[in-house]
Amino acid sequence: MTSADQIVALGHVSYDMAHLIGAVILMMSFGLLYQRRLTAVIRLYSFQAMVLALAAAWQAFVQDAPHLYASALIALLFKGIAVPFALNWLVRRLGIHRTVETALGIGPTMIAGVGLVALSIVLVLPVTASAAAMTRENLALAMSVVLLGLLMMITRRNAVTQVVGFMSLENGLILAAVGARGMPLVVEISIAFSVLVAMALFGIFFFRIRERFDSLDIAYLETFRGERR
Amino acid sequence: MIIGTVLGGFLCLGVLGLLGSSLAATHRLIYAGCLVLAATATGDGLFHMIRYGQEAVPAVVLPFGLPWLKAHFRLDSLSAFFLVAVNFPAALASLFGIAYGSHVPEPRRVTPLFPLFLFAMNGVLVADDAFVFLVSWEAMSLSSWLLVLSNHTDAAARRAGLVYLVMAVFGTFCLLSAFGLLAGPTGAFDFAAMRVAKLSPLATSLVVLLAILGTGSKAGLVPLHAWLPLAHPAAPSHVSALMSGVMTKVAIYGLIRLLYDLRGAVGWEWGFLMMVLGAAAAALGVLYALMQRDLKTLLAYSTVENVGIIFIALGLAIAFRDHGEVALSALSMVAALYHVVNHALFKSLLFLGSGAVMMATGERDLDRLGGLLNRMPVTGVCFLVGACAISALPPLNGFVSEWLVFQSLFKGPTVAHWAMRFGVPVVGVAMALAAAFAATCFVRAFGVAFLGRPRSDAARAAREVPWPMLAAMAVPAVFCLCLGVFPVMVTTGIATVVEPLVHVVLPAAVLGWPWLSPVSLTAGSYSATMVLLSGAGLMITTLLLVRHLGTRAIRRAPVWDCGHQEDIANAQYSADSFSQPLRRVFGQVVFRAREEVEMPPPGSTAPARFTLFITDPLWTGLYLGLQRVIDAIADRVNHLQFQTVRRYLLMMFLTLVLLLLVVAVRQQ
Amino acid sequence: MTAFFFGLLHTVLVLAVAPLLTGLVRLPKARLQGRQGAPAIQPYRDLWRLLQKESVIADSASWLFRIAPYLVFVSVWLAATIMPTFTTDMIMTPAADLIALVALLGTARFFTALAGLDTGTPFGGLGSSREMFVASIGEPAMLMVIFSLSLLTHTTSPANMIAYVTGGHIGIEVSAGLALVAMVMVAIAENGRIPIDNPATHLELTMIHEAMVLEYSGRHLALMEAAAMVRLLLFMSIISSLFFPWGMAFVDDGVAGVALGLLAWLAKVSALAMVLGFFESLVAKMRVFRIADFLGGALLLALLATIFLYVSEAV
Amino acid sequence: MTGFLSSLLPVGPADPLFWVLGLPLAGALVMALLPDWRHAAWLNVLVSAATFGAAACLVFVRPVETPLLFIDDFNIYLVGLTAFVGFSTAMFSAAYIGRESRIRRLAPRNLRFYHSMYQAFLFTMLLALTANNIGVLWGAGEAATLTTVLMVSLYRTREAIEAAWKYFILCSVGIGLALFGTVLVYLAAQPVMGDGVAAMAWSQMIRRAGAFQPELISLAFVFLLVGYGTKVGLAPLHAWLPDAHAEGPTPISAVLSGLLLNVALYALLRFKMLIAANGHALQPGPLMIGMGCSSIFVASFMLYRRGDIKRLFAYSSIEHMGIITFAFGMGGALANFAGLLHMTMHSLVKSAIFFAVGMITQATGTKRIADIRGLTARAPLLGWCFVVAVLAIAGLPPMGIFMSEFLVISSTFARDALLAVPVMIGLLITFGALIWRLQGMAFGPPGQWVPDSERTHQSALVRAVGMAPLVIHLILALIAGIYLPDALVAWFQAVGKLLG
Repeated sequence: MTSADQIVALGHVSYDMAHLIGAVILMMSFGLLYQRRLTAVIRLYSFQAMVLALAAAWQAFVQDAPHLYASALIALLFKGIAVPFALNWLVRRLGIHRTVETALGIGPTMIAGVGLVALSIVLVLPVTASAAAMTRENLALAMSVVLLGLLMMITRRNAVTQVVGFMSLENGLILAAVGARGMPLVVEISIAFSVLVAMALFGIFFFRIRERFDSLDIAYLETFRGERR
Repeated sequence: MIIGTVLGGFLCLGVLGLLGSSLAATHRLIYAGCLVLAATATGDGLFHMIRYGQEAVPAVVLPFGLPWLKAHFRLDSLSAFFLVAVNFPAALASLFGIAYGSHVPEPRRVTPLFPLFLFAMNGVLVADDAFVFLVSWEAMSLSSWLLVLSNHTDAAARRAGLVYLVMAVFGTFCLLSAFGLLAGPTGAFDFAAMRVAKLSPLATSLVVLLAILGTGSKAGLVPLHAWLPLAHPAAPSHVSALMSGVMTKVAIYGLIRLLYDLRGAVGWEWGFLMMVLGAAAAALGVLYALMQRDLKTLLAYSTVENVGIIFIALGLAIAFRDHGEVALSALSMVAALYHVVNHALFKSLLFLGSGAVMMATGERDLDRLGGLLNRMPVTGVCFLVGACAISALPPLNGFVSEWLVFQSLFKGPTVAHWAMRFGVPVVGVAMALAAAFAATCFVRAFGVAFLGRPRSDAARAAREVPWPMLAAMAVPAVFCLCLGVFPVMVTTGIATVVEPLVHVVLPAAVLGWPWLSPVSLTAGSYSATMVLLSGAGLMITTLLLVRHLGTRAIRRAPVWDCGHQEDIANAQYSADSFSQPLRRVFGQVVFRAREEVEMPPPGSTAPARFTLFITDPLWTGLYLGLQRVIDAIADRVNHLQFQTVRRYLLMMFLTLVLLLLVVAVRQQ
Repeated sequence: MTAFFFGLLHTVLVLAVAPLLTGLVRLPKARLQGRQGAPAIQPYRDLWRLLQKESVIADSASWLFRIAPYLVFVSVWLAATIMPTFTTDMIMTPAADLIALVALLGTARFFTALAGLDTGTPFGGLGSSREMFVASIGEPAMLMVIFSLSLLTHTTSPANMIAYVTGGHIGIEVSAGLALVAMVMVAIAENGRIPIDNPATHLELTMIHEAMVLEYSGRHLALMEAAAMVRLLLFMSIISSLFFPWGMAFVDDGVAGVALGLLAWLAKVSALAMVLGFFESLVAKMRVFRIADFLGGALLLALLATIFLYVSEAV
Repeated sequence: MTGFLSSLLPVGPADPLFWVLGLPLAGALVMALLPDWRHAAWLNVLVSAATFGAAACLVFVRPVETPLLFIDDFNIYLVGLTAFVGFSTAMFSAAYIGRESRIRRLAPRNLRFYHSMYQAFLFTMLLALTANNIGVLWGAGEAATLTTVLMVSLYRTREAIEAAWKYFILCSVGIGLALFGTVLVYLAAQPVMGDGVAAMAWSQMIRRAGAFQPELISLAFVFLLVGYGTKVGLAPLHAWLPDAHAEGPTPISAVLSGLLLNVALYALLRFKMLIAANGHALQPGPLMIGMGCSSIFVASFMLYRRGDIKRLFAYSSIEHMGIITFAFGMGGALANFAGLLHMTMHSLVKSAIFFAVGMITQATGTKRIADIRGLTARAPLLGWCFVVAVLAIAGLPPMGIFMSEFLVISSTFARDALLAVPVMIGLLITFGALIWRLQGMAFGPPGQWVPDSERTHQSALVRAVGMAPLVIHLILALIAGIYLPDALVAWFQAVGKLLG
């Protein structure tokens, strides 16, 4: 087996591995859509973050781009551990309901999710592999994760689940970022997003958002929505 | 270039007014300045018409406006003619303003804008590219809007201002698109390029339609007239005179510039359309006027009528030209322009008269006036002359132009198309009705306001107004007579203006002095001079006869009135009762006019009450309807303001998915 | 030169004949009412007597009230001089056409109505209001008649019209007939004859023209009356000359022709006067608001007259 | 200090760009530490003035482009504009904040924070404008969002907090989508440009954009349109905009409308240039035209139901963003020129309007339009300036916006009449609403007024400083409507060519 073959083989292996990890992340997004219990949602999210860390690490190894290890570390420590911890604390501290209020039933949500995945696959089909810094599959996976995150944000009434949706959306972004061959600034981007997330959590805590973050207070919702009617 | 300096002068006066309007003297100074400048512009226009004839002064380019285009100005015979038609009344209004300007509610809101208004109107006339034209056009609307709002504490004036400005901007958008079509995608906005622009038939029709809409909304063509009777009366009278007598003419100028100069060939159908619209405006406008009790509103509505007459003539000109009847086309253009001058004259005269009445009595309501002729003789006489002129009585100028319009109208069926042949007589009926109604309308206006017995203390205590105002009214009165008595000079003058537009000049032989026989010697002729002379002769004869055959004894006595002898001035015929027969016949159909009389029960001393309700179907139907639609939609859209964040995210999500689907579909 | 002479003659004649004509109209009415009736020259006596009387003027009236009669009379007289009666060879004929004639009558009406308003009495106002109302529909009708005639004869000047008609360019035209009917209706309205108005009435509420001149007396009243008489003559001459122009003299006919034309004219107008008298005693006066229908009918007839031109042209 | 800055910034002190970016950054740090907010207010003015000066230097010395930062015809005048509006707004806010603090609406702590954030915001704006690297562009945009969120919630009222929260959530999602778009662009660029920074440097991408994979950048553009479009405030992504404008301090509303929207649009246009240079990708025109029209219509009808003066003009900002987007969607020399001109004019005039609104609300003590009456009678200078500003924003000559609307409509009509009609209708409806409201507020008998005794007694100087920006902006807009400097025209036309 010549070295060239090895590289090719390694290339195949690396791609397959990346796809595998991406698929796992996507599965977890579906899981998030499916889950009805808050704690489980949080746990699933932390798993997703950890798998993302794994994906980043793998990319760092394959592209031998050491800076990606940093974003892997961020994903692992901040998103995989700190954030879930904070969320659990919030849930306890604010006494948030443990069950997930859905605006759209689980079933329809799943169907919509599948539709989104199909859409993203359709979208990346015309992309010729050679012309992109990333395989179609990875791209499709990342895009699906992003769209599913958005879907979760709009089908969940519960504040924490919405934040989780936002964060899984962001996981999709990081997945795309680390997957892109030789993309600079990935670390900075993950840091920037961590700031956003932190602010979101801080906001939930600071504004005492118990149920839903589309209003600060149920009673207040009626009287004020931007302007007195 | 004199006109340039004049424009600059107006601008300076405006700035001066903005700065120094706290001093009473400034107002007089500014109006005096406007008088001088406007007179100069008039002179310049006349000089240009006489000196240069058709060929235009080469365009002047100034380094502002659109960066790659710059600002083009040009003075050709058409502009020169309208310079005269605009600036002469403007000069009169300024003269009037010298005395009247300080009597308006808030002079500081009027004086600075007056010169700016004149500036804008003159700017429209000398503009030679679309940008300058529209900027001046809008400036015209803007300044007059602020002038309408000058007594802003009056809610009615504010409403008028709103309707006015919105309609004005509607018109501007129409013109904007028309110019856009003419300029093409490359944006050749100067008129020189537009003249040679090649357009598809569809584009041409669009241009014509938009031009009619755009200028018609400014000129007050039915059904775009709704703002006019609101806005014109709301402004101070010397401004109303300009808005009604002059600004509408600037709109006419825009139409002529677009349809006759920039667009050479326009299908006769458009002429027909203009004719019909004009007929509707003429008949409806004067009918509205007949129903009004407010003197200035009445005058404003009669402006709608006269604009209609001008449109009839212009439409005929287009139809004739399209059918190769160039001589007739020239004739109707001459008629139109003649009426432009006349209307500018007597309408400003009448509005100034109403201003004088307001200054003397503080009243605009006809039913609170009366008997002013004895207290304000000069104003009365001038107003009477104006009323006779606008009612087209020989030997005054109004008759001449209407006679010319009728002459060209009677030749309408020479355009051998069934639409014209059956349309023209109908238009003729409308115009004849308009003429007759106008006479009734002004008998009513003058008779109720100036004759009979005063109906209020204010009218009883009226005093004659100071001399500048009298002069400002007397001069146009004299001109109304002159333009009526020596029409041939005017028509020959106008013929030179018309020639470059229709490429034929009315043969001078046909217009030989003193016979005004436009079509041919046998087709009918009118010699105002001879009519006047023989009339004078007969008058002298009559005087002599009566003098020699009869006594000259005269006895003043209390009015006989079949022995009834009631002295209450309110027993006179009021404005409403005067128009009652016509209201019964037409009003109930056109305006759904309703009269309510509530009689007190026998024995009670309560007065009987008469109330009159008149609704403008166009206003309630078209404009209020539009408003209702907008309100309904606004209510629906307004829900977007009161959603939850999740809904907003949903909207984002859907937008994203939609766009992605678009891409997906496109990429397959 | 002849034109000037004939014009002058015509001008004088119009004034001289008008009262007689009014007298003639009254004859058959009196006969039909079984009265002896005043002689035909009675109107002359009336005018003379009025001229002799002093004129009483309401103190609320302005100067306009005094000059109005002169303006009215002169403009009607002037209108009358325009219309060729016995010859088309008159100095004034090219000076103005039928449109101008209508406008001159309009002027007369304008000032009559103003005079009615000037005294500030209810009846004056009533009169002028109704007069203008009648005119607002009558005048358009007359203009439309002129329109159709001008389409028929390609001119608006009466002289040329007459020349065209007698020139045998047109045979019996439907539209001409319609125009004639419309013209007659307008003439009745314009002269305030029954069924529009009753010149003999003094029951205030039914008056139109009389109500306006109610306050006049003496020479002013005389002028107003004379104006009415001349107007009647004028309309009769219009009908006779435009629709029955036979016997009229033209530019090149000699004095004999003119004399013939003169006789023809007098015969025609007196015949018309008789007819009018009979007609007036047969019909009853109509309500004021029915006038609109009457004159609207005239207007429609005139419009039809123009339309029919194309119809007859098409076939 | 300089050393510290140069460690932060990728350019040297010799470069005006260094000062353009460094001054606000340093100012932010200093003001965060400055104890007394009054000094902070004036320091704020000084720093902004200096920044403007530095930006003005850019016109004469154009810095060499680096992979991270660069100056070209497009952003040079936007940098100048941003620095200028930042400066004038700082002047206005010095007077405004003074009054606010007197009536105890703001605690000193908030004020220190406010000024520091103001400079930070300016820094992020300028960074986003001068960024060559699309990643930096994105990051600056995010930072701008964060700083403004903090300033919008400054008053700590429930309305303010809800507005800030809405703003934060919506824009975070928008930013996320924008990032995805950015990554996609990189994916398309990388195979052509090779690894690393080069594949994110706009100035290098534009040269070889023709070789990019069309499908990828088309896909990218959709995400960028939705992402940055949210920040631009295109309907139906506009929901955050009115509340954020209405509930924050008025100077912030001014810079939001005047600067932030422009910067977001600028980012979008950079990517549109890439697509235009590519040629094979999908035409962005129809998408932008669609969103533009929807913005115009939503805004125009919304205006009729607004009772809050600041929301009224926030919606008018949405409408104008719609017009600009529409213009760029149409493309072509005229429309692009018009769009660029409109961006400039809108940021001048709209910030001027918010200055006026700020003074009006402080003088009348209300934000409800119904309670504001007869301004021209009660306070002539302010009232008439307000009238002129609103007329300008409504698109009446001789102000600059008329010129751009003139060009947009006429060129559109010449090319596709059917597209121009809805725009004209929308503009007309908007116009009606604005004039209706304007007449109610500016004319008629004077309405309620906070008695001077309760209002702060500021020195004439402070009042003048507060009034000057309004007047200056209006004068500039007036001049621009009549005469445009050749340099600006040249820039516009050069950019217009790139925009396709």
